[in-house]
Amino acid sequence: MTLNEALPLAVLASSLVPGLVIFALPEERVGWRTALNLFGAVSKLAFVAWLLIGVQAGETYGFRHTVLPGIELMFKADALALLFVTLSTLLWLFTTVYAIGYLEGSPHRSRFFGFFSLCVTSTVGLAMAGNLYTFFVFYELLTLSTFPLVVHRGTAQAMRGGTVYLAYTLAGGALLLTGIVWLHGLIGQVEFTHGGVVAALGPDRAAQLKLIFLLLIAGVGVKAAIVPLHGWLPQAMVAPAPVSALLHAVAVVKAGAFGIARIVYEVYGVEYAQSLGLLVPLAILASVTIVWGSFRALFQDDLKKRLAYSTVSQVSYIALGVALFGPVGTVGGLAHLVHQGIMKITLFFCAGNYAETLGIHKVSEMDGAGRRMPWTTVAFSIGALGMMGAPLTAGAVSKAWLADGAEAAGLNWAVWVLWTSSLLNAAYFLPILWRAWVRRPPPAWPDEHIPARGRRETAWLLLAPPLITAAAVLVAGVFAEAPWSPLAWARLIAKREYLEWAP
Amino acid sequence: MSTGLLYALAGVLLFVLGAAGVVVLAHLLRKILAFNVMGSGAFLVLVGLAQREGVVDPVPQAMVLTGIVVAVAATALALGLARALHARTGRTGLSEGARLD
Amino acid sequence: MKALVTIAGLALAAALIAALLQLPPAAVQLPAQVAANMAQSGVEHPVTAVLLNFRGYDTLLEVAVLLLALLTLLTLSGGAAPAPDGGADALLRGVARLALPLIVLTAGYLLWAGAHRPGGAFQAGAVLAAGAVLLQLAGLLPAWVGPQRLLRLGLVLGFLVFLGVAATLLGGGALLRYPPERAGGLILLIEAGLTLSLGLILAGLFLFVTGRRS
Amino acid sequence: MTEAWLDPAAWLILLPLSWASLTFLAGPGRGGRLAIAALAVQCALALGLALEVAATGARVHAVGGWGAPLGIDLLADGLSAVMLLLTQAVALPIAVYAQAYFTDAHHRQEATWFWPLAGFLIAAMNALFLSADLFNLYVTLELLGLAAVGLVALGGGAAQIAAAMRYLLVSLVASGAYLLGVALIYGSYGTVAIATLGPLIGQGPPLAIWLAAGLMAAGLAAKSALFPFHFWLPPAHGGAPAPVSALLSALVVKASFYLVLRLWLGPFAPLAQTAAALAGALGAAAILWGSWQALRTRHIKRLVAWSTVAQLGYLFLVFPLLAADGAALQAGVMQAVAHGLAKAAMFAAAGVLMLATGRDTLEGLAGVAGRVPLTLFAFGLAGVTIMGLPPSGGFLAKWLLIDAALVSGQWGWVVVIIAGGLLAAGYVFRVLRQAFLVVPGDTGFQPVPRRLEWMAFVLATASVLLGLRGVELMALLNGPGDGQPIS
Amino acid sequence: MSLAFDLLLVPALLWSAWRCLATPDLTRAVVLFIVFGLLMALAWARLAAPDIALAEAAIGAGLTGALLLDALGALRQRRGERQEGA
Repeated sequence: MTLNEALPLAVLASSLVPGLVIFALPEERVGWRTALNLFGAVSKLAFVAWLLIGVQAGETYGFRHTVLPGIELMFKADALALLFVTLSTLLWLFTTVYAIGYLEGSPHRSRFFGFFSLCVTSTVGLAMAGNLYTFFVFYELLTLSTFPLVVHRGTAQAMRGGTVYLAYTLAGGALLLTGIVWLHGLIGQVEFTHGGVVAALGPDRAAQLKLIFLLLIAGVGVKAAIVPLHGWLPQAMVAPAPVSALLHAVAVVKAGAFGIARIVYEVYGVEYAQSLGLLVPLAILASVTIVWGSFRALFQDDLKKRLAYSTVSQVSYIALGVALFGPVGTVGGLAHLVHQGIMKITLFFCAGNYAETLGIHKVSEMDGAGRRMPWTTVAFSIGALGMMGAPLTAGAVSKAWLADGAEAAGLNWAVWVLWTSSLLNAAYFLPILWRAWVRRPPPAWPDEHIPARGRRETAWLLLAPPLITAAAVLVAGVFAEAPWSPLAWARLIAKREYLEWAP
Repeated sequence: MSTGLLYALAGVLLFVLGAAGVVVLAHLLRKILAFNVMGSGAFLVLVGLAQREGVVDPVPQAMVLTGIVVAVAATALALGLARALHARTGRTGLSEGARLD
Repeated sequence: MKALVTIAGLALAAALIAALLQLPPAAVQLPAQVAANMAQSGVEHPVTAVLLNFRGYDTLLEVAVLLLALLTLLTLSGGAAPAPDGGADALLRGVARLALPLIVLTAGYLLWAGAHRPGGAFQAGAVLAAGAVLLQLAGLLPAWVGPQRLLRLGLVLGFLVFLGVAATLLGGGALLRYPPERAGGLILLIEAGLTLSLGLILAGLFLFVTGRRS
Repeated sequence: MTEAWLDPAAWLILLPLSWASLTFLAGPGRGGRLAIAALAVQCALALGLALEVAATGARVHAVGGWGAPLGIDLLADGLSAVMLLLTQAVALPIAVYAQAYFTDAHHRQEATWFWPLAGFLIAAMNALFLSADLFNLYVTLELLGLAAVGLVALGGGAAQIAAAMRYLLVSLVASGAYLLGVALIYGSYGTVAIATLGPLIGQGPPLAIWLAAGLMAAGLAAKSALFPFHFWLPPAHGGAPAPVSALLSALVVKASFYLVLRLWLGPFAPLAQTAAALAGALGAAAILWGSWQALRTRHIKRLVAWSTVAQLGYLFLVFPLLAADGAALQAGVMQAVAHGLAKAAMFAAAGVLMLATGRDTLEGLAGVAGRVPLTLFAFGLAGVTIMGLPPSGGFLAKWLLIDAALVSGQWGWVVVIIAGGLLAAGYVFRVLRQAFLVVPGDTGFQPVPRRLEWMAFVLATASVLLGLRGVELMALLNGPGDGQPIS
Repeated sequence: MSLAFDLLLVPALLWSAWRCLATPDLTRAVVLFIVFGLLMALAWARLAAPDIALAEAAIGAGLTGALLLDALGALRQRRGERQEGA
């Protein structure tokens, strides 16, 4: 096996192996577990960095393994894959740190971190999947590995949430499978290739292909929480904060959005999809989701629920970007894949901090939280501003590119969608900030179990991750034009998807 | 019509009669009797049909010998089960078996 | 239910009878082949030849079936304590005493006869079994409380002999492939073993299932 | 080609027969070690046979040296090699499991004659997979049926006895029907050797043969619990001791299915088409009804047993698809193997859960996740195969089935397969959800022998890993030369 | 002559079988079954199968009959009298 074949596997193994070992670890071996977790996360980061440099230089990394005649397990680490892989790897590192602090002393931690590692393994595998079969394998693995995390608390409510989550995602998986096998029957193994593969089938199959497209998008749309398939996301809120953070910023919803990108760009090919007239409906669907999500967020008092609906809305920016025919929209969408990730994970970290430190779960309880927990609230504010698309934040960049993309694609109404959504974002985030900074704190917090010590408002394991990601939000916004920025990488991808385009 | 065929036809009737009996009759002992009738029917068909041309055929005869022994083994087993069931529940049928499950 | 079964049964019977009445003569004629190979079979009685040579493998498995039935009966009776029933009457005991040698003789004859005329291990075994049962009823045989090792040995001996012969003959190219010159002897050996074991097994089917343990 | 006296096919029959009788000689509850050692050898033999078949194609062993039609032939081709491998591969871990299970205080009294019965059961299956003679197959069927009944009755409780009785009656009537079929065939052609029959039936079968095929198919369907003949299975498999349930659900029901498949692809091929749709429809009904019952029952092992009823349905979906697409056969075999491993694992796990909680109901499982995590993990992995989720053998099987259905444009089956998968997820997660519940206080869990947990885990892992590498299996099935499956 | 014998034997077979299954009295059913077994033995003789005839008489009618009669007695007893549950 050559190095270029081994590297993608190494990226998988760096979380898979520690995960399996952790399962075997007895509950009380905290030190070992922490060491394994961090070792895995860091080594994965190293491998990914290696891949990034290589791909930038035009290297190709891939691995094939025949499962059945005509069915291969196939990985390839191309630019698009690495965009997602890098995001998940970085955020996994932070989330692990955060989770170690968050779950200190709670039961079943070996199980938790075991599945945690499996979850990121599935995400990375899904990102590097080289054909639809492999994509589906990891798509379902993701479902299976996240279920125990969602129900980790083991309460009846958690079980309800988990059941809804399963019902949606497994049903989605069934649709996806049907579509994939159908396509497989038509053209054999469906490898992801720039410009798509189905165009070769010729016009007489157009009708079938449209139907298959519907099946595939419906399948991944469930995880991407596209309206009306978004019902599970708010339910999954019962999960512990680090899980919600991962689910929302990296693993599940992103897997859906990423799947949409793969299907449109590398299965159908964006030109062919356009010629079949599939993109505009997708754009409309995404827009509806954007507005609907933001609108519902307005009325949520539960902080995590409000963030959840905001996710519903924000993830569809990506879908919209993909659906906007033309490279500019693509760049916007893909950049947002990263930007939304770092912004949303910041917000969930902070929400977790409020809950863990002061027992705050509701927006109505946030009064004066900023005075008690200034640093957390600073991070929260940056994330929120980013979501609204305020200048200097990452959010601003991707929204700008999306807007240009919409005009370039001649869908001016999409621009208005973006504006409306931004206004709604402001409408549900600003009140939180107002309460946190301006209102007076109540005499006693709902349930304070981490007392403030001097300048440290909460456990530093809980505080560091949100501050870092919040900083990242600003960096990605201010230095968007610098090389290696998410935007730059998104451009690289767009250049390779639209072969004739030179930014 | 040859002797063989005649007994083969009788065998058919016995088989059907026995099979129906196993299904319809309630008492386990009757079911077991019916099963034996059914088996004898099948044996008659096997030998009778093979010898319908009047030629004696040792092969099906040997098969039937095997079959008879198998049948007696099965009968003994069935009776043993029936008695065990009766000893434990006082029942002689399966009709109300569902309640036991 | 009854009506349904009746209708189905009648339909099946009608179909079968129709089928039998219009049946053409068979394509393969095994009797001829049997006759042709009798010389190599080691016995003179065709049925025995089929039973223990041409299709001896069936018989091997069939003995396993008998053992199996006995095993299950044993699991059911679970070696429970014997139910002492009053000593059988003297008359019965006398009859049994007289009958015993006769029975053994008959069994031996049937076994030996099997080689060239009707009879053989199964009939002989059945007779032995009858004898064993008779002795039981007469209270002349020790109680069969969950079989002791010796009895177990007797029960499987015939089968083990059969297996052993089958395995050793494997060297000759195939399972149960008797060399024609030694076929007769081997078959007699197997039959002897079977007679004993079948006798015990068949008796066991009766004695264990009924749980009548004098 | 090995020397005759080393022929693995022959030893795969002789060996279990010998250890069955020797363990009987050894006495009640004895002989576990011997059985395990012998089974290890059988695994090697089955592997050796598979390699030979893969290399040199089907092999015939003429018992008695006479050869069909006068003698009885043993035929080892790809299909039988796969089934033999599956049988030994499941039997060995289950034997190890059983030894620990029956030494446990709760089950010692059930151990009495488990080993000889199991030995005859395995011998019967090996003989059945190898036999190429319809009457000899009848004897193996009876041997298998009686052994299975005996094992069901091991428990000795009234419920088990009743289940065994019902099972016995079904199995006797079924083999009676099969025997009448054999009688008709012998009467029509003067032979019962499959090889000889093939061409004869090829040239316009008389009415008797149609009836014979019908009778035999019906009998075998009843033995493999095809809807609506499934009623005997849940009490029998649900009530027996865990290792027994594992053997019965994983292997025994497959044996009669294998025979249907064998006859279908072989001598009865000219008649096959007529019944294909019916077989498929019954299979579909089994999938839906079985899953639905599994969703409703309160007992763990009942749930697993009903799941078997449903999963067997998938096997019979193969028949309507076979005509359109040879891949359907691969799908069926893959499903048989994957389900065999997974179901054995599930029953093994269920046994552990019942030992640990001391209860047999789903409610009793609350919070068990923390106590026997390995077992629960095993149950989950097996569940992945049962649900047909990747990466598992069950998934490959489902993929191939859907593929075959789509290629032949039979949409209905696709819907059934998908629905079956979702329902399966429903009942599998019923168990997992209950197990993940966190319950206040200690509900008095019993300690469990680790070996039980590990065996369940090994089987479950195997059923999943199968999904990562099915090439060799398919190659074995397709035979060395052309891609056409041997039949 | 022989045909006449067959034409007597076959109906006898069917009749005994039918009565055996149809009669309301269990004991009579068992007795009829033994009769049926013996008639079967005759039938085998008519089919030139003396071996089967012997076996049927000894095993089919004899042993099975004995088993049935014995079981009959057991099943007649009310529950509890045979707790050792053979």
